[in-house]
Amino acid sequence: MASVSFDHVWRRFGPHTAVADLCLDIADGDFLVLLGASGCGKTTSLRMLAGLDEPSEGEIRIDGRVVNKVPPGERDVAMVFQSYALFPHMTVEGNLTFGPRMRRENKAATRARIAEVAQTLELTPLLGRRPAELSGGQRQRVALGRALLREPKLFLMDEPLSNLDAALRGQMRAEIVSLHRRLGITTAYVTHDQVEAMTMATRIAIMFEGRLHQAGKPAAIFDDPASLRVATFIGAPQMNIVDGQVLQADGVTMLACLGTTCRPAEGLVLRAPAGSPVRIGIRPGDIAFSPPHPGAAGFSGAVEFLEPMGSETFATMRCGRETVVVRAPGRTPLRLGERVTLYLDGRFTYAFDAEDGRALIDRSRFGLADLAARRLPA
Amino acid sequence: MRPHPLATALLAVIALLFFAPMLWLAVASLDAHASWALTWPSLTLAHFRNVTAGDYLLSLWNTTLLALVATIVAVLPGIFGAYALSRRRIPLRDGLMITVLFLTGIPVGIMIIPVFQIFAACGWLSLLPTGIFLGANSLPFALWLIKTAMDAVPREMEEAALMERASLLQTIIHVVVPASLPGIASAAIFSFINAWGSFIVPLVLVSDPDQQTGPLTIYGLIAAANVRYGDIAAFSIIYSLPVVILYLLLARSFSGGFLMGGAVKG
Amino acid sequence: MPKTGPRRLALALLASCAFIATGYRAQAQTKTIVTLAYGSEYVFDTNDFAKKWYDNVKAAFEKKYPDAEVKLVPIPGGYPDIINKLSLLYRSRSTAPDVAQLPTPALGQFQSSGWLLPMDDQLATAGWWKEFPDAIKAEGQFDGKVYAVSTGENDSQLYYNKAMFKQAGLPDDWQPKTWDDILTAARAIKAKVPGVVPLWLNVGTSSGDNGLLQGTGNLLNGSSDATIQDANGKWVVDSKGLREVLTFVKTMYNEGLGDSLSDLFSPSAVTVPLALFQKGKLAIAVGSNYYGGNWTKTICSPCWAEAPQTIGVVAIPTVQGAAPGAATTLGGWDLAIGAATTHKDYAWKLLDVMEEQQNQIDAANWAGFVPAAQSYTKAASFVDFAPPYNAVSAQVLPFGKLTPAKAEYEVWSHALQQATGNLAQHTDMTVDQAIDAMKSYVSNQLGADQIATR
Amino acid sequence: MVPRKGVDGVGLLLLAPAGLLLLLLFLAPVAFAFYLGLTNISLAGIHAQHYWFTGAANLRRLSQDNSFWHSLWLTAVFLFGSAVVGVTVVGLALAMLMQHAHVFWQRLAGALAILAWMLPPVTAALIWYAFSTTGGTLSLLFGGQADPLDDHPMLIVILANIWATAGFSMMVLGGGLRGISREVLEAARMENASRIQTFLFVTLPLMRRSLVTNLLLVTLIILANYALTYIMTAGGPNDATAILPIYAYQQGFTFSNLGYGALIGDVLVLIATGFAYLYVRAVRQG
Repeated sequence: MASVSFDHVWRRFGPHTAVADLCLDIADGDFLVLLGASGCGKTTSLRMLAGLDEPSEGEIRIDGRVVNKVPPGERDVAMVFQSYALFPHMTVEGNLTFGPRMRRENKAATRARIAEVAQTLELTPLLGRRPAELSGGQRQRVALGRALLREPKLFLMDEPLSNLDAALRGQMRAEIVSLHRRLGITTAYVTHDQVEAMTMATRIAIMFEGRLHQAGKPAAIFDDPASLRVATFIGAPQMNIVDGQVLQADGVTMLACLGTTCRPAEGLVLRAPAGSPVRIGIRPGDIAFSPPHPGAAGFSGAVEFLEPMGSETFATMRCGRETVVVRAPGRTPLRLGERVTLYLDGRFTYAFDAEDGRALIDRSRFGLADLAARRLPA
Repeated sequence: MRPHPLATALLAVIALLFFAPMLWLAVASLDAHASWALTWPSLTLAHFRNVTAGDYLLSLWNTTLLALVATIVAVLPGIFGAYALSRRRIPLRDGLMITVLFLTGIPVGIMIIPVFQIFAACGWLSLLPTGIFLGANSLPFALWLIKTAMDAVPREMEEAALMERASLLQTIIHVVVPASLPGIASAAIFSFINAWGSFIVPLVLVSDPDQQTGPLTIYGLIAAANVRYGDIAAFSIIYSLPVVILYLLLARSFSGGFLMGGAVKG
Repeated sequence: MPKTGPRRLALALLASCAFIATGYRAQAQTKTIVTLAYGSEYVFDTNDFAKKWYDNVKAAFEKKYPDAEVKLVPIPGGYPDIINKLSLLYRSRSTAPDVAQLPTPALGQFQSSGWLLPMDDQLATAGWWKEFPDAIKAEGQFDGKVYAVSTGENDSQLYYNKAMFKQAGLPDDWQPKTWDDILTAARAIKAKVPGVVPLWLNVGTSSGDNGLLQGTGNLLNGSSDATIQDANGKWVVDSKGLREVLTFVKTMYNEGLGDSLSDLFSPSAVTVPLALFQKGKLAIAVGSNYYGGNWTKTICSPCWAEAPQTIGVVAIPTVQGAAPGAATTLGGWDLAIGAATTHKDYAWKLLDVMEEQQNQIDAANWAGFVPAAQSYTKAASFVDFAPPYNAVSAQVLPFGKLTPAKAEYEVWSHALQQATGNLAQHTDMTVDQAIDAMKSYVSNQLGADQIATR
Repeated sequence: MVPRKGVDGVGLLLLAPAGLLLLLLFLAPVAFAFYLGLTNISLAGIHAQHYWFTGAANLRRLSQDNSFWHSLWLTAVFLFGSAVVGVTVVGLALAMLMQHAHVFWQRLAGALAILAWMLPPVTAALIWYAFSTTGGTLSLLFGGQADPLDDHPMLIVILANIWATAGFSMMVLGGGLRGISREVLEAARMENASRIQTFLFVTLPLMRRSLVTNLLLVTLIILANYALTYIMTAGGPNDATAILPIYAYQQGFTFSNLGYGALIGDVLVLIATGFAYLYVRAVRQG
């Protein structure tokens, strides 16, 4: 098991910068998910960690040792590739023994290990088959098995579930998580799927265009997005973003938008001067159909579009020049064109700088649960 | 799709047209009084007995040797060269690939005079160097075929091997070669058939009569003062047999049309 | 990879090159090896006889000179293939044969290449050489030195089917005096004997220069002007003689007196009349002296021991019957010693063995030659081998003319072959057109200043 | 790992054997051939061993050589007939019919066509000589006295080349046909297009690239495989089939003009290079 540290790592391909000034630590035993859209540099970062690519600048350390020049085979890491990279001309067993054969490991010991790993991953009946004769999930498990067989101190996974169908993906997610819990091997996992990130990670690192935007526990990323980019990337449906303003009245700082105002929860600091324009973010589930506290000011919206999902319905509402998505109950009484009054809850309203998108409210001291428990000011 | 009767009929006619010229070979090889004409044969196996002895067998053995040398010379450097061109940082790679492609288009007959001059000066007018020359002649096409096949092998597969601490040579031999085997096999078959059927090259480059190859034996018989039609036919059949067997062994892969598919995709 | 990698590889490549180069030469030899190259499929009537004759020569030589060994280098294929292969063999010192059998028309090329060794000194001591007629001595002579000696000559004569002649009302002891006599006889055959080819005359390019020797070349030698290369060394492309030959060919094929094109143009065209005569499908042929031998029981290619009862033979007349009243081409095979030989004494001794009487008569009988030494032609073992044919071919031999021994001759020859082939194929072509085509071809290939009209 | 900067020594080392072979046994002879084309070297005769550079003499001769220009014309006819018309049409017909015919005939026709392609050129030439000469199989169809090879030599030679190359074309074009998605064809059917319309307006345009590359490859193959023609006719009768490679061989080996023969060969190299260039362009544009 190992800890990893990226220290001001850059990777340039000609004029293009794939990874810019990456500083990231992965603690021993962590399940770190590198999350981001395709092309954000997450796979490049992983490949540099694997030794398949080399930083243009900066250092990568495993257990404190700089590994920039260490070839992949000598880093004691194992990798599961997106395409699994199984050798099509070998049986499952051949694929599993390939590494030990290359490293000239003891054959009897290898056989015992394979039996054990095959047992764990339920591959035993498949050992004689070739990859072409396996289902997607089975191939995935073989790739996982090949990595497991190494008993590495570091597991690397590059979108390992992206080629599976939805049901299988859910199942494999659970399997990988339980495997990680059991073995405790430090894991770096690349994905663009926020559900995978939220459900599997002990820590998430979000990257955009080669830059790390935020790293932290999944709940913290969701509750306290450091930027507009992170806020809109995490959470489905997306957080609503509308134009707003900071108001100062009677010594109270208020956020104004959608023709109404709200007050951030007590104890939260708004780092913006009064009168400055901001971007206001509200998650669809945080817009209410009834006042969150007596006397709360509402705003009016017309139902423009309904997306019934069964247990809930997402309603797109037109409010003046803005449009917001609101979560309603599954069997909603809402009708198209109907005009309703909606309410904002100041506790769950986010504000971002209109220029650079950085979060203007520091929530790091409070989890959402804390806020929810707190009584709202009138 | 349901077979269409008109298509079936047309294809049957074409099949017959392809078969018709072959008919003479079968008949004449068994006919005691064979001539160029197609006549009802008076059956005999004498021709086959005649041509499965002595110099005939020697010339077949020589052809085999020639074709094997050519295949090895085309395929082994072809594998490593194609790997370098597919994966390594080779300066002017695109230019090189286009040169290689141009070379595939140059008829071998053109090089025969200069190669003869070179071989004569080196004292190489014999079977082995001729095989090497024929191998070099097939090499551009082999390079192209194998490179195309290797380009299709996912890099991740090599990286997976690399992560398992396999050396470059191990990776090529255990991962890249098996994964691009169809391309390598078609390159090998191409080189083999090219050398096996080669006529003008050994005619000019092989001086020792004990190293004469099959096609020259046939040609020598055709132009002889006293043409032995039956023997020619019988020997041609025996000489063509390995190629037919090769076809039968590979019929399945051929029907996939893989042979050129890769090369055509460029 | 260590930096020395590429260098080591280069060294390995060099070493393997050297290995290949030496591996083929460095076989331990205790005996002197004399290499002997010859056409194995073409010169003798069948390849079995070629094998037999050369095996005999090899055995005789090795018995006489136990410290030497003959390595036979048989060359398959037809006439042009033999010339090509020999040219290639001579180009490299390592493959140049010590002794080779070469066709007469190619001697000039081989000699001027510097590949042959003069042997006047040795010939001065050879008894058989004194018996050679001067015309035949001359065929291997260049700049006053002899580079090659005959090992058998070919000439041509007229063959005719006596039974068909009877059927057509022609004499069975036919004595044609002019070319018209030949055409007249062919016309009578066409009229009276259906389903047979009246007259065979080799035309076209398929047999190369050899087709000319066994075909229209004979007519040219019997024409009013047989000059091929004039006194200034220019090539004759239009002459009375050429026009006589072309007119004969045109008349013959316009009137349907000749054979089918597929026979004429087949690679083995020169041997077609042998089979046609045997099958009773041919009345007259301008053919080479070897036919008679081929029909004998010994050669049997095709077997037809009764041929002399059916097939008569007579000398080819000159165009208008002018003296000497007979014409033929002359051409055969010669033996020469390679200039690159490292043991010319053994080469000469081998050549000498091949020129011994029994070997020469065997060669003549098995390959269909007329021996060059005059006493051999009178030996019973030759004359009685294929009567009456061998006697007639020996008689006409002195009337033979040699073709110019120059590389350019092949171009001229190809042009005449084309002209005759075209006349046979295209009946609407005129003699003038054929002459024009020949003229333009030769001037194209050799240069306009190298042609002459007479 | 491939080094990112500097010389990739390992890569060059891997390429070295192939590179050296090509350099020594391919490029060098081709360069040498261009040099010999401008010399007076002969197979036999006074210039056999002692030859020298004669500048533009051979070129001048080439420009005035009627036989050469005729041979060039014959080559054009030959290539047009065998590669453009023959192999493309027959290959495409085979590939198309293979998709629609009964499976037995599919297998049989495919096997025969590929067999004809794989047969050694000498065997193919022998077969076709016997097939088309008087008394041969083809001749029997016209009564036994017909002489197709000598009456229509170019046609027969073209047919023989088609016969020997169509199997290759069938495989290339078959691959192209299989590359067309079934859904596209079904979409055409849904629009009421007839089979012929589908072929003309959907299949053919989609096959354009396969057809072009196939055509160019086949041209190069046929040009290189002149042994088939040489053995059948040696350029005859009366030079009716003396295409450029055969004329080059004739000049070099029959007339002994190795230098001039090499020059004609060089012309052939230029023609082949032209086709190869077109091929590269077609592949690139894809």
